[in-house]
Amino acid sequence: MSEKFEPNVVAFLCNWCSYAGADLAGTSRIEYPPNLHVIRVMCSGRVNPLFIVNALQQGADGVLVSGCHPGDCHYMEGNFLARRRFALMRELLNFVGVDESRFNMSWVSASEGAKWKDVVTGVVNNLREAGAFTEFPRKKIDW
Amino acid sequence: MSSKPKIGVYICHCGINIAKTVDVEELTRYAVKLPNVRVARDYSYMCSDPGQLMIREDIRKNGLNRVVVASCSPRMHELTFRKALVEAGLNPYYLEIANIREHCSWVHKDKQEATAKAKKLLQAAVAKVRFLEPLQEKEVDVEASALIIGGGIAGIQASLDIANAGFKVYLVEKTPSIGGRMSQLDKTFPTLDCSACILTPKMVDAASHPNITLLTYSQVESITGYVGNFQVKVRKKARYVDFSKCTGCGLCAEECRLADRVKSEFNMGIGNRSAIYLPFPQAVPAKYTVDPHSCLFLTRGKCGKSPKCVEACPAGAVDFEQKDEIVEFKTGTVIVATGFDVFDAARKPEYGYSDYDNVLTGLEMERLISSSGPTGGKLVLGKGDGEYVPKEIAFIKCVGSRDKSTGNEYCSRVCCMYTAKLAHLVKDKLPEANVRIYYMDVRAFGKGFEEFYDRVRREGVRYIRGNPSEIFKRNGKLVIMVEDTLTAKPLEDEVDMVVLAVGLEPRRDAREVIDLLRLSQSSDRFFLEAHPKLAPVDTATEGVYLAGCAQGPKDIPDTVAQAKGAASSALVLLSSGKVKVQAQISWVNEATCRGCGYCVEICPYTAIELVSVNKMGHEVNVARVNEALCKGCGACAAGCLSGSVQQKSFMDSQILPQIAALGGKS
Amino acid sequence: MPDLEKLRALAKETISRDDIKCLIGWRPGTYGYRTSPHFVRSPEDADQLIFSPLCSSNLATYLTLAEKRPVPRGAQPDTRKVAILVKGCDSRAVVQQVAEQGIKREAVYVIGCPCEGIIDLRKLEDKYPHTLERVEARWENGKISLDLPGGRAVFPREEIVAGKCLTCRYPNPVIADVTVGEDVEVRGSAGFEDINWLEVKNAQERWAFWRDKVNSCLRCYSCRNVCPMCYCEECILEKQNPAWIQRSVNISENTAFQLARAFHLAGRCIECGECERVCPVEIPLTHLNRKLVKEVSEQFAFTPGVDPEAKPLLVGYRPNDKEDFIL
Amino acid sequence: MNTHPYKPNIATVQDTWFETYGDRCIKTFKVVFDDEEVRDNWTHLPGQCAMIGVLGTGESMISISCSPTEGKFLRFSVMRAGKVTKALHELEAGDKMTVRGPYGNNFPVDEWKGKNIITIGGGIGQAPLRPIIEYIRAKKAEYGDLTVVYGARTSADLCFKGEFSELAKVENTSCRLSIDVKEEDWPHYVGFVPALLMEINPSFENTIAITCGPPIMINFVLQNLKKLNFPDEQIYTTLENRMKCGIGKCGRCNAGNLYVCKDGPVFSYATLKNVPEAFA
Amino acid sequence: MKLNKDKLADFLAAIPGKTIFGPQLSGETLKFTPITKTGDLCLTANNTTVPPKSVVFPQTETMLRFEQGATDIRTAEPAGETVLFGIRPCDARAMYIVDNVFFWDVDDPYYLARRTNSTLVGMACLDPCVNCFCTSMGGGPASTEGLDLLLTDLGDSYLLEVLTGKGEMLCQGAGNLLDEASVADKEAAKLLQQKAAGQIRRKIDPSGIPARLPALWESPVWEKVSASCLGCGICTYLCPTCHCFDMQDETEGAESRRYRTWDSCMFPEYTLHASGHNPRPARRERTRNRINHKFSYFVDKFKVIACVGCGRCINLCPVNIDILDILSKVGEEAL
Ligand SMILES: Cc1cc2nc3c(=O)[nH]c(=O)nc-3n(C[C@H](O)[C@H](O)[C@H](O)COP(=O)(O)OP(=O)(O)OC[C@H]3O[C@@H](n4cnc5c(N)ncnc54)[C@H](O)[C@@H]3O)c2cc1C
Ligand SMILES: Cc1cc2nc3c(=O)[nH]c(=O)nc-3n(C[C@H](O)[C@H](O)[C@H](O)COP(=O)(O)OP(=O)(O)OC[C@H]3O[C@@H](n4cnc5c(N)ncnc54)[C@H](O)[C@@H]3O)c2cc1C
Ligand code: SF4
Ligand code: SF4
Ligand code: SF4
Ligand code: SF4
Ligand code: SF4
Ligand code: SF4
Repeated sequence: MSEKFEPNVVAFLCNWCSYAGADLAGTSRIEYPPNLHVIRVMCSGRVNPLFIVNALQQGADGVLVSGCHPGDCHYMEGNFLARRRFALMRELLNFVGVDESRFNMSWVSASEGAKWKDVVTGVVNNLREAGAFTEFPRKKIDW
Repeated sequence: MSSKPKIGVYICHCGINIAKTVDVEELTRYAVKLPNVRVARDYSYMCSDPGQLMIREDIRKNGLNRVVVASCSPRMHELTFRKALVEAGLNPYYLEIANIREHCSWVHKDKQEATAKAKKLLQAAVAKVRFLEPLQEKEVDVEASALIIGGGIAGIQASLDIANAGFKVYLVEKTPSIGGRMSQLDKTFPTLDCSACILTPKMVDAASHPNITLLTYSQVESITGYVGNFQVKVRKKARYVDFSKCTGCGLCAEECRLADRVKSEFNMGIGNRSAIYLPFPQAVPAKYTVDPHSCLFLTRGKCGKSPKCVEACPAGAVDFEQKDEIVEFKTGTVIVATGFDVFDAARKPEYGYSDYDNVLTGLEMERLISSSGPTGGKLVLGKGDGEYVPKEIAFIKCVGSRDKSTGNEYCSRVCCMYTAKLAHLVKDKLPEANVRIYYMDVRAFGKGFEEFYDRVRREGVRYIRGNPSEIFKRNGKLVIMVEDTLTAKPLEDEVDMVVLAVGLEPRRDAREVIDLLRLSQSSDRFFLEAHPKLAPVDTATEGVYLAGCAQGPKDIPDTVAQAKGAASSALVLLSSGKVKVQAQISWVNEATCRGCGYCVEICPYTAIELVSVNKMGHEVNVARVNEALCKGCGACAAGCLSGSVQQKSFMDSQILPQIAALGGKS
Repeated sequence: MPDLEKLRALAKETISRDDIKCLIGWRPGTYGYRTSPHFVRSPEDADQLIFSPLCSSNLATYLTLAEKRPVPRGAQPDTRKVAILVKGCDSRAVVQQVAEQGIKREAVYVIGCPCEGIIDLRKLEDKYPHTLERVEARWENGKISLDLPGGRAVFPREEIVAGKCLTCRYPNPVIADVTVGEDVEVRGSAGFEDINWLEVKNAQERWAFWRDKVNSCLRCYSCRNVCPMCYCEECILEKQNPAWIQRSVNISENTAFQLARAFHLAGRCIECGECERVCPVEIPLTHLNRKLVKEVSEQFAFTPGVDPEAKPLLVGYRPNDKEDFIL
Repeated sequence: MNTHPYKPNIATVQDTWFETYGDRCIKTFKVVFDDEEVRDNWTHLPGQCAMIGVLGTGESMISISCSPTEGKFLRFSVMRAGKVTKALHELEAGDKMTVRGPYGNNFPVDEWKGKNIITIGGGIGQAPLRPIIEYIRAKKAEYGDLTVVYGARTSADLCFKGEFSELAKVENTSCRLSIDVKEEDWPHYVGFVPALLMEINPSFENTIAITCGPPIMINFVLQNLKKLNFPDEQIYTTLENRMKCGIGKCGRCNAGNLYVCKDGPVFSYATLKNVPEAFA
Repeated sequence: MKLNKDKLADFLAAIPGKTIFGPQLSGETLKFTPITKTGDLCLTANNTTVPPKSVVFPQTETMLRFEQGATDIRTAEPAGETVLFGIRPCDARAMYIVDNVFFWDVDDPYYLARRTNSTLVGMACLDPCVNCFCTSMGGGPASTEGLDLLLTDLGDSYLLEVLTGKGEMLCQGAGNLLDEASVADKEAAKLLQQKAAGQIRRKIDPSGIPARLPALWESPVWEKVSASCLGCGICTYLCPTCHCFDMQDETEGAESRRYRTWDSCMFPEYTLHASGHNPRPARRERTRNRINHKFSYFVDKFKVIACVGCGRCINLCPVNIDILDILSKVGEEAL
């Protein structure tokens, strides 16, 4: 490939911590790769693990779910619930052969603008390595 | 009734904040082509009046029924634009914001890449807005009272303001007296007013205010409910002294078998008290308290033949039968004013705080130097025969502040000034003493601060730039090892006394409050405000505000200002008497709900319950949401297998198109 | 091995009770090795009941599969109990259904049947294809014997039972109002040998393993319909508005369907293996379930379908749940 | 011209309005084919329907609720129920919809010449009846008396409200409206349609009765028509089973051995009474 | 004519420009897929799990394509020419029966294209499976209805029987690979075919059934035979004569398509009305419809039973719902 592959990442961020953390990264002008696109939800607990499967189907090369650090959830326990769900979804995806780099989860607090950058950069870099998601995206289907 | 989505897209330049990195014209051209988009416009400041007017006019003239604003974070202006929609007669929840500033223009440099990303974000917003549904904001009554946790100057000030406005206040203080840290201070910088002189009247005002219920020696056990309708449970710890009888005469304390043998918290352990005590002379309420941790009767079950205090009290107020009491009440808002702890100097062992008696903290120095302190304001060290007056006195600043090794990267904001103040007081008491201050920087940013700093220097206090590396004892003297960073010379400074300007830290028991109210902490571990600039007294929990050092280090004027800010926020709620409840809450499609109760278990607010309904003649269980309790986190929606419970504005049918837009090629 | 006469007698007695509307058991099938679920509504119906190593169906499915026909105005719905025969694995389904309120405990009368393993018909058909005559089978001292048209055949249990039985740790019903037959020895391995070999492969190899299999899925929904835990009024995987998964049958939708279905059974699958048994295109669905069973047990020390009081796995958490995967 | 049976024609919505409001509101669309040739060649008769849809969402079978005598346009009245109808409801004048058809059989208008006609409708069931009413009104001379009986739950649930007063003025035509429960200022009948029918007490002689509406209403109307001695052959109704293709391939619309898309949607009771599934 | 098995690969290679489908393993399943290596062909086993209807009536098939927001509708390109090699006579007969529906009144253009473009090369069934009952349904292990060419396995060669012009064409292309068949070969084939027919043990006389069914509408038999039904799609999806489909729109990026996909009358959603009312509310009604459709309605319309006795629904039903059992109960049921 002559042109460098640029992954497309869909991220689900909780409103209170990670979205605010990403906002802070912005306010602080911390630069990071532009490959990641955020969907705001109120809580990481809102993210249905099937969203991950759906995002991969819809053409994402990787997915990130980010919430508040344990104990900091604005809704008390949403991130704990999410952690369990995604621990399992991640194993399941992995088991059918979806590379681990395609599903990521992080804790980023409202004050961790710098961490947000690290997370995004890390995820994007790993996905650059992993290449395009070709296992079961819809767009590969011959209509 | 579904009508055709007619979407207006408004792209903000944010001056050049967005326009510099995102090609807004290109974005506008792109937007018009998106499905269902009627108009797309760009403008320098969408949030400004003309910007909003543009949206309102389009809604009216072009019959728009959905609005997408591509601008700064929704956390910034979502409300602004919602209001614009309402003013134009549109439901405020027909709005979606594409964050192309914080998440795009500010974090990317390449204009092409940033524009491409902005397009995607915009496309996703358009995809979602099409499926948004109008939501009704319901209102609930606000209980006309406030709970204030913490009776320092912040809590006192907030209480007074709210009480003066005519609302009931419950002021809960953990220790036997209100007053907080300020009551421990001697004079206050930069004006050098006597702390007690300006604080005590306020304490008394608070205690005697008809609208204020003072709950000292008390702790909040639980807070449930939601803005406007919190249910509070407070534990009033047993004082073993009948409040109504105690006259505050103090005879009990004099007679106490442990008189003067228990370390006084108020005096930072420098002075002693009895097991039955008044924390300090001006304490409010001026009633005695038996310390259950030291009292012989309470710890061992007996105190001589019978407790001396009981015998001594002429009013018969001492009552060992007393039990903790639970007080319950409802309140509309909560202000958290739990203040700070000082840095534990023992955590910097190189300064010998735990080893040498003549190494003190700033707060200890405040007590030592205070005329109401253990020495009656005499600046002496040592006890009895060993008593001596220090001559060489050194202050070390930034102990436990601006220091990665202690985990406190922040500046404590008051140490520079209180050091200067203490140095001045030393000079005042012991004019011939040699006072020097080791510092990294001097920060004198406040009103009158720089002038004060100047004055202290003129008084002969030496400022030496250097960060001492070690303090040890040599020949009965303290030796400070330090490099003068201005002259780059290593120094060994022999002194009689060292004062460590310890920084401010979050209360060590802050966790309790976090758990009570689900507050968040910022990276410095102080309570996190909703927005560092625009909502510095609000928290993420509606109806809960912050005041004073609980939110971060600050001096008294800032504390008072913030307390007044918090009070005014609370008053807005209280005086309007109504509050809108979350509209973006969950609802259950009873037709498909299978009654498994997963959502019921998941909901952290017990907002969902199973109810029995009749489905075609069969009694079956389905879930139902209590709208006032639901906070709209959506955890139930992600946990419901059949997709029967949905979070409004974040429904599967709204998020899936967003995913599709972001996943696909733009 | 329960005495059939006793079983039938018990069934007759049970169905004669006023508070029982129906008893669900097994009967011989219409040919060969097949058996079929049997709905006993009268004492006479009970004469056909059997319980043998051929009784593969997990009847607990029918507790939640029962369609609620509209009750005519004025009439009362029949709320009498359903009696049901359960093997060990099936009983876990009942427990899990009760635990998550799919059914009410008092609405079922559970007749436990300790089980030494169910024959995998595919293994049997490979050995003896084209058998039309009805065949009977029984457990005998850890072996399974069959009366085949050509004479009797005896197999070591391990050779002929279904994969799920080799890993079954609950051969004796975990919930029962009455039990027929003696409890049997637990022989299932607690390990995960059945999937370990696949886990150790790399991602490409694992996908290669699944790709063709998933691709052949017809989306007949038999796996879902037979699953005792899939009792949603409207399965999210069939919804068209919004459509989580399109109706088109291709590798993308099929994979999403399989992942979603498996995920929906995380912490709920009781390893009855029915999904895999019914799949007409022989997709090894239990591998997916077993992977999750493994994770659920290793990460959260959770076993579904053993305690009717237990809260479902994914409605709760422990603060110290594993999070080494989180950035 | 497009002869592909699955390829729909594009038509433009000329006008829309709501007949009823609420959750399951009814919206009427007046549409005209874009292709002139299609427009000119299109012929339908009362009772027929068309597959209308929105590209990207899907198609629904909808009765053509206008008579060919009204002009070179089509009318559809659509209740918002599910995915496609919701998408349709989002259409406004100027928007495109897809139309293929006409499908199904029609009321045997030629056979009925010279006969009296009574239509008995309920709710959205009036949609397939409207074309026959309009047709007869346009060809008044060829038919006998026309009686229109129409009811709904409330006055707000009545479709085509504006049209009945005009209709009642037409010679030999009478119009009877009803609602289930009493309302202020309601000058017409209050009660259920089957009861109103009994009150009207029409003679079966030389009369065709056509009924259309919710299944429960139809059942009672049929019983009452039998009480009024209407022979089976003089009673007509239409069925509305779910269908996907509209041309007898996709399978699902059958009621017993009848394919609603091809054998129907118009059936005489003489045919239907032998098909128990028709009344399921 | 006769084709030596050695020359099978050459024979297939000699068919130009057509995609040749044959029974091959896909995953764990036998179904008709394009042949790449003759070695992968599985001509000895019984019926494929997935019937070859999937070639002429694919499970998912694009009908129309269009761009989002545009009104230009394109119909899917016509399918290319195919050969179905090794199709069982029952399955070929099933196609022949299903033709009735797709060519009824209006031709279904997609089916028409695939059907007319396909040549059906049959393989006589010499070792019928346990649940085959084709002989009861008007077919047989060597029935030719619908076939263009019939092969009978003679051990090391196949006997070819040309049945139509299309079959003729195939053979012409491969003329030099074929040998003349002797009378003995033909006799041998006849015998094998007869023997196979004799091996079929499951039988029923369907003649009275179409007439009986309407009267059994309310019979308790339906409740009985459907009680254990799971309501899955196996019996219908895998039935070679089932032809019901659903149509849906799907969008990927800016492109959309309208496609059809197999559907089943055993699914609740199949008849569910938007109002929530379902004329076939439960499995009793759905099972009744499946049987009635095949043995009554279809006969009414097209004078032929829509079942060829391939036995798939019996083999594959997970709960042993056995169509022959149902039919015999229908036969027994007192009217
Ligand atoms: C050595 C030193 C010198 C200083 N000198 C000056 C000065 O000269 N000038 C100046 O402007 N500022 C000075 N300051 C800063 C000043 O002390 C603070 O700004 C001020 O005290 C903050 O008040 P507060 O009400 O926020 O907190 P606090 O004074 O800490 O009050 C908090 C109160 O809340 C109570 N509380 C805590 N947790 C709970 C709970 N869970 N439930 C109930 N009650 C609870 C505490 O007991 C306490 O009474 C100095 C600070 C130090 C350390
Ligand atoms: C170059 C620069 C950089 C800065 N950086 C930061 C920073 O990084 N972080 C930070 O927190 N602050 C920063 N500030 C300070 C910040 O701008 C001010 O704190 C902030 O604008 C103060 O807001 P304000 O509402 O008090 O006053 P203003 O914004 O000045 O006024 C608010 C409104 O009141 C109006 N107004 C002003 N005076 C009157 C009056 N007398 N009567 C009626 N209306 C009046 C104004 O017209 C305006 O509409 C910076 C300031 C400058 C100049
Ligand atoms: S989780 Fe879903 S299905 Fe279960 S009770 Fe809640 S809403 Fe109903
Ligand atoms: S049973 Fe098999 S073919 Fe059917 S849907 Fe399940 S996995 Fe697919
Ligand atoms: S997933 Fe399969 S093994 Fe698990 S409970 Fe369901 S049917 Fe049984
Ligand atoms: S797959 Fe999920 S949604 Fe579907 S029936 Fe099973 S549990 Fe319910
Ligand atoms: S295959 Fe069997 S269980 Fe499935 S729908 Fe058909 S009859 Fe019912
Ligand atoms: S109606 Fe049922 S039985 Fe008939 S073809 Fe369709 S799916 Fe098959």
